[in-house]
Amino acid sequence: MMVAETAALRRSPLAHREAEFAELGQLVPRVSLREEPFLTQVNLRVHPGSPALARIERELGLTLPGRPNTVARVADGSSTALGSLTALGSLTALWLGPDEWLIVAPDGLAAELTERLAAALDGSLGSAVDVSANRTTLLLAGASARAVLESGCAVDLHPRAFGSGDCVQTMLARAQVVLWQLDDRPSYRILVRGSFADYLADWLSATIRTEGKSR
Amino acid sequence: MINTNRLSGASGDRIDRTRILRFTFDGTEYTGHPGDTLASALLANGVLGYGPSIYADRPRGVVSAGTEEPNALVRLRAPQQATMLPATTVELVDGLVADSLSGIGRLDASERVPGADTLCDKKYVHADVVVIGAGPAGLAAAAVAARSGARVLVAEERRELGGALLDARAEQIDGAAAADWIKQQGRQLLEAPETRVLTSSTVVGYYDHNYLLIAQRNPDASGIAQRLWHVRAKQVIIATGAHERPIVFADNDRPGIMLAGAVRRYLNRFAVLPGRRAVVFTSSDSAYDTALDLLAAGGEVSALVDARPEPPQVLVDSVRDAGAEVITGSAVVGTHGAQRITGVRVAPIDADGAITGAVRELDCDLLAVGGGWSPVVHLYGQAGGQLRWDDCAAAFVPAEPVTASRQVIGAARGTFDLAGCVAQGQCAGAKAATEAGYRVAAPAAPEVRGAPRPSRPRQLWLVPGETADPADWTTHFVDLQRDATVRDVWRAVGTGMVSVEHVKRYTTISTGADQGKTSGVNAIGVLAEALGQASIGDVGTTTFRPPYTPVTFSLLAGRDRAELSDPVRTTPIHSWHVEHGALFENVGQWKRPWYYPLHGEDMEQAVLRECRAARTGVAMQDASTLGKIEIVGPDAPEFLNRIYTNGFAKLAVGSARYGLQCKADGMVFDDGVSLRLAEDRYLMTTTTGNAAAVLDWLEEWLQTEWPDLAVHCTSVTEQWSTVAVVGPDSRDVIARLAPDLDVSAAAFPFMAHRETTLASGIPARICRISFSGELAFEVNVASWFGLALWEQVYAAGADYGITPYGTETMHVLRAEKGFPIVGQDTDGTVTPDDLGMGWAIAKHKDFIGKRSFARPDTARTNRKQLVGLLPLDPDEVLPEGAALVEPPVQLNPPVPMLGHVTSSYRSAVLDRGFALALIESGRARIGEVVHAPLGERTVPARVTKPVFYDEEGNRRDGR
Amino acid sequence: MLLIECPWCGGRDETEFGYGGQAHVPYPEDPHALTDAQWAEYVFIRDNPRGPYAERWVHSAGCRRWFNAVRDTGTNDVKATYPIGARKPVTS
Amino acid sequence: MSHDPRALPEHPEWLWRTPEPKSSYDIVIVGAGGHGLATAFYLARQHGITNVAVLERGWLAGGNMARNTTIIRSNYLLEESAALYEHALRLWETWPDDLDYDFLFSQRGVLNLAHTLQDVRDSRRRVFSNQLGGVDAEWLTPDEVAKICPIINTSSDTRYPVLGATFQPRAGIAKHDHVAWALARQCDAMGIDLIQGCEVTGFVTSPDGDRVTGVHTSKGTINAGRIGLAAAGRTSVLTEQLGLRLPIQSHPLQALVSELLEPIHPTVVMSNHVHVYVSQAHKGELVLGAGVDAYNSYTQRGSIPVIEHQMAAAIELFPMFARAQVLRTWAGIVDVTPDASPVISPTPIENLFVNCGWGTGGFKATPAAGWTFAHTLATGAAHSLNAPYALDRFVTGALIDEHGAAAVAH
Repeated sequence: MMVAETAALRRSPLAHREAEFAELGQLVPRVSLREEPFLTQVNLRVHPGSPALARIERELGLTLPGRPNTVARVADGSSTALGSLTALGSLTALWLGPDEWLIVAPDGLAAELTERLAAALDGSLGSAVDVSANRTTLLLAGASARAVLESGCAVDLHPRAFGSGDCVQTMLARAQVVLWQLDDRPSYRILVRGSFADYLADWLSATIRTEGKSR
Repeated sequence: MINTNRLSGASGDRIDRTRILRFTFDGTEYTGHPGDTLASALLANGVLGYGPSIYADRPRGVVSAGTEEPNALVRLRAPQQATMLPATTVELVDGLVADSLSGIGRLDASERVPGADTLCDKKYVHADVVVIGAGPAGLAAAAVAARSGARVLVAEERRELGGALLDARAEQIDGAAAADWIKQQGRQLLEAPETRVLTSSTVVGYYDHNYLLIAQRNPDASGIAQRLWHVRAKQVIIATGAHERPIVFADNDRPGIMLAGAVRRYLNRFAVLPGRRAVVFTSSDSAYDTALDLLAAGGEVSALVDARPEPPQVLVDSVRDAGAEVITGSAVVGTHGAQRITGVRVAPIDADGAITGAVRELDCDLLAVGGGWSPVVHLYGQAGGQLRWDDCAAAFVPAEPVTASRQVIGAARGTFDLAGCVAQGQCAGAKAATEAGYRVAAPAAPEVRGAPRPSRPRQLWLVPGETADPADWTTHFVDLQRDATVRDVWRAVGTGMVSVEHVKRYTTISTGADQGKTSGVNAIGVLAEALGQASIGDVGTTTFRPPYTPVTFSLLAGRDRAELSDPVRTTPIHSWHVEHGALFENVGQWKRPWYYPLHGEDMEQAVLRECRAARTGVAMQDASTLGKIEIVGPDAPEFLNRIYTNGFAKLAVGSARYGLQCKADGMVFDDGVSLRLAEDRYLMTTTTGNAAAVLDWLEEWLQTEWPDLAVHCTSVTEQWSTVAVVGPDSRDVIARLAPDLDVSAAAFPFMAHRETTLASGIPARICRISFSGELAFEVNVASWFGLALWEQVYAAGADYGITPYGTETMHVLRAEKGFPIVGQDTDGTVTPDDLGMGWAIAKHKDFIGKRSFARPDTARTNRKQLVGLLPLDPDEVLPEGAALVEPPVQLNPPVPMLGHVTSSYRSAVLDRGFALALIESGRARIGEVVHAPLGERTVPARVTKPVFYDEEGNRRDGR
Repeated sequence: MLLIECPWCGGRDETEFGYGGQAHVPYPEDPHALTDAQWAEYVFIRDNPRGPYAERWVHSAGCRRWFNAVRDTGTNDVKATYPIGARKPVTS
Repeated sequence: MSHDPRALPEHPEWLWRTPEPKSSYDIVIVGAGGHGLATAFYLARQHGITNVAVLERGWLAGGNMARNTTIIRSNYLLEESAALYEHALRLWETWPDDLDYDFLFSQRGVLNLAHTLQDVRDSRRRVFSNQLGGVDAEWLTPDEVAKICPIINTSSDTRYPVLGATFQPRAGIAKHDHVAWALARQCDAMGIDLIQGCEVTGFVTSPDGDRVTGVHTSKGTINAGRIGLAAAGRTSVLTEQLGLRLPIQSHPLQALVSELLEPIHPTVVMSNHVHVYVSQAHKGELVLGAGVDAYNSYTQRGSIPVIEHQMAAAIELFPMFARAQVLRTWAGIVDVTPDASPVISPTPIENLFVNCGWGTGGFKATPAAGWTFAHTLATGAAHSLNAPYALDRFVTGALIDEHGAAAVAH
């Protein structure tokens, strides 16, 4: 657990744009954009079908999604072996590859989660790497959110093709992202590497402004 | 201002007379109405002349009413600027200002930044069915497909749905007037929840695997000039209609000579009477409607001239009954007039097209010409579709109109009757939706009235001149925009050319802004005659290429402009660098601090100061951009052994090692330090520019060659922020920063790394790595602590005068020690041995590239090798890139070269210039003098070992 | 714009992929046992047919997995995609 | 405006015959592109060999000769490259007279822009090397760049500012089609048969397969003393039938033109970093080249994102181009070797010679390619200019790695 004064020393990649995002929300009510900083993210590699995977699933209290580009989620308050973690909020596994997942959890759980995943791996082929600071997360939500994404993302985001509980690794404008739809509002989480965050915020901001001027 | 040629109250037209729009053309003010194009509004004002032709300087007027227009080109000045557009496609708006052009556009060189009014954006969408063109066939197809619930996208080039039906007067479908039927279909589309209709939107490109590019001229957002839609379609229906062809005859370019279909469109859609007294000249049925509509609108028709000896009697009768003469088996063989046509010469022609009788003169101010219809097969052709000549339709038609995922329907397929178009559309819509997974049946074909099936046209391309030799036919224009004539075609054939591609290039036919939409088939027809070919089908066509109509550079660029033109990557410490006056260097997409000039310093002064601080006190650099890859698994040691030229398997946990990577050809690809974090865990660092390439390289080998290796790689470049703390005082600074850490040389040796918690509570991994030869540490923290860490180091070093430095100082410091930079001191042709790093080539293991070292050229001992250079004059700093030659220097080219300077600087600590160079047999030349010819003068320099400072390595442990 | 079927993620635009040239060219068992000419063949020479071509792609912007495809270089039709290690499928 | 200077010059009255092939020739060249024609020209002109046929599957010079961006320059980095391309440029300078044809050769200079510090090092290295190699070359500051081409945005606030440029004044452009026709006319006049619509379908070989003696074609079998392949991207498809694998891969390379524009761009500008190559042709259209598409393909179709990136970069460099319009895009098939340098070489098969692997450099090299390939075909051995360009360099490792050395395209 992070001590409070250390946590205060952290600065998220888009912290300096908070006011700008808020202003954008005033300007274009059909869509909102904000940063969700410091989410715990652990990159998990484990062979599907292996005993280690079963151990990890027990530990996490969820079945890692086997269907490509989907997520599996432990709801708030569910009881799992990771009780102390999930008590703090939801925990989600995103499919990134046939033997790769991204475990996303609330702020502050990276060390414990990584440790427990490593323990569950127990020397089997696999890895658990803390990548919480590697990417930051943007939350884009609202009636026009999909229209904004369609200005720079070639993946089919139509509800028939992509919905709540789906995730995808792709390009948004000229940045690689993990795009993850949370609900049917729709709300999307956009996970982007820290060094690209300002670029993507610039692009989103310009696109949202255009969306605001659409008839 | 009165629209002298505007018809009053004609029914079914598409203009809104209740509003008046003012516009200016060539300096004169006119008015028009919403619904007008610039061309229709000008015609309504009696203006049909535009700029004179490009080379022959002949007066020219509007020919068509669409994208195929060859003559009526304008430059738009307001409200938006545009370089060159056909007036026939410019929708009239209030305040529009345009000037006529002569086939050549003009850019404004004073625009030093891209005009704000040129900003465009893009949309990426997917569709089950895309219907291109909303004429009768396309509308019918779209309506059926939309009913299925499939995602349907309709793209219509014009402002309104309806296509050629809007040009009509009498046609009825299922008992409804054409306009009502269009409304009906349009409503069905609007009501289908998953159907999107884009108007004023041209499909400009049809790419592999049903990928379409649509240029939308009226995007629904202000501030955006145009929008480029990228559409991936499961099914595509091409319903792009047909372009009418002119006929080639003497003086066929005078203003007032228009396509018959265009005349009809101006009459019925725009309520404009293009001329008071017309002659209609045709080789097919459709122009009869033009004659009838002209008469109905109160115009006079001197005669309808049909090249066919026996046209359908019902048509002939209809025109005669309406009061106009019909002259059959004849052709227009010449015209009169200057700024506007005043009359035509008509003569009978035989089956071969030869003039067989006396010439008749007819007065007119309008000549409506219908030479048959060419299916718009451009998109079909772009997609790789082949064409065949259909002798009955007298047209090139798709050879394979229906494939598993694409259908061509309606006039684009050579189906020229309305009933056929609608029925074909309905079937195609049903088929496409069903194939896409949305089953729907085609409804019963509707009843169509007033549009009989056309009879067979005559294939007439060229009406001979009244003089015998085609080489003299210099006013028989084949391509109006390019001023290319029958003479030009004959001349091309006379040189021996037989290929249509050669003739096109020789004559420049079809290379204008209209890309030969009206001239292409005629050119082939004329060429067939010139070559004496029986059928135009034997000549073949030229290739269709995107875009179908011109698109601006800015539409293709979209938002990738200015600061968004390429992502700018920054580190978490970037804001500090900006605030402290750093100048930046682009390294890949990264912005890295280059140097930090203080009040009035130039670059050299700043860099000397920064270097001095690192060598004598302490300095700090943001090294966060280095690529970082975590490599985990029991086989990680073996994996690194295969990737690096030197050994990593035996590296102790807690230690770090520098390594080189080669490609299979044995040339150095990247270098960096890898840390062993645990038995089965390494952290590899890469050069800033190569981070992605190295990860790709590792994954390629792991996944494609060595799937049996139990190793996983994870990119953690942005997980970590890294601050390098360099200089003899760095130990003291680190001690203040990380009081829990024993920083003594004994406890924390060179090339070791330690986990610790900083005084501030931030967890950190500190490494003793040096790229300068000085005592140095690299402090790594989670990147969200990066800025805090930087500020803490800066504070901890304040008492020591800690100095931030940039990439330039880093380069100087490492060069003083002879450490190469991959990409600067190497260029893809350099082996580890060339760098003097033979020590890094493991003897007892294989690694990628090792086999290549044994090839004769790679094993040569006289290869270019990295050495040092000291100019004999210590004040001299050689230019990087300078070529090096052996004395005595002779300067008669070609001068044999020994190599070149790869890095060169002024050194603060050496107080002189020095350089690194790649020189043939360099190591054997140590002690010799080589010369750098620099144009006017030649600089001698002594070859040295590539290490200039602290060769013994005494400084790396500090004071 | 090619539509390439990643065996894992499904069809995506070609811009998400990296190209890896000819497939089924294994790293030599023992490079040092090869002649220079044989080594050169491995390092520098790949088939270049006009027609069906078994080639490697990597889904760079997606799941980062390498896979193989059979694509007709004369038409760009992608006949099949299949995981690394799988046998080249028979395509018509 | 009675006669516009932009109008193209009149062509000669006669260009070339359309003969049927004879049953046998001393030398058969496969591919009537610029290189095939130039080879035939020099076989006749330099070596007195006129019993030559040039076979073309489509129409003469309809491959890459018709699809390139017509840039001519010789400011290559490596000595072997500069020697070959400079030889070409010197021949280009004589060709308008030599071929007696005005093919609009315009030595308007070429700027190669540098956008990063490493670009600057590489560029200056090339200039120093060129100067010693006898190639005209200068290094220009951004201000000097702006003087030569005022429409370039040389301000420092662009994404990748122009940090300087190399300039080769003798470089320029020519009208590609007319060059081919000029060569064809000369070849035809010297008795060489140019045979269009004649696709080579296979080879006639000696029983042991070590020697070629002719070609099978869509117009019948043609015997040949020697055979020279100059078929660019299709060369390896041909040699595959002989079991000869070549180190080339065929990729789409795209280019495009704008509508005609009043003269605005006085020189040739190339930027490797942002992938823009642009000149303004005689008629007035802007001609732009893009980068090579990544995958192998013979479709002569490229990928739209390549064009989109190129347009974005073009606007960054030339702001007023935002309003220019793309009229036509197309792709050629370029054959690329591992070291991005060509192969002009005998092969292990007796009497079979190859000229291929020109990548993006083929047009500008046309005279030298023809000159050296003719020498090689006539004598059976390479000239000193093309000796380094042998097939066996991939075995010895003696690559001519323009690619690695400077990544200069076009």
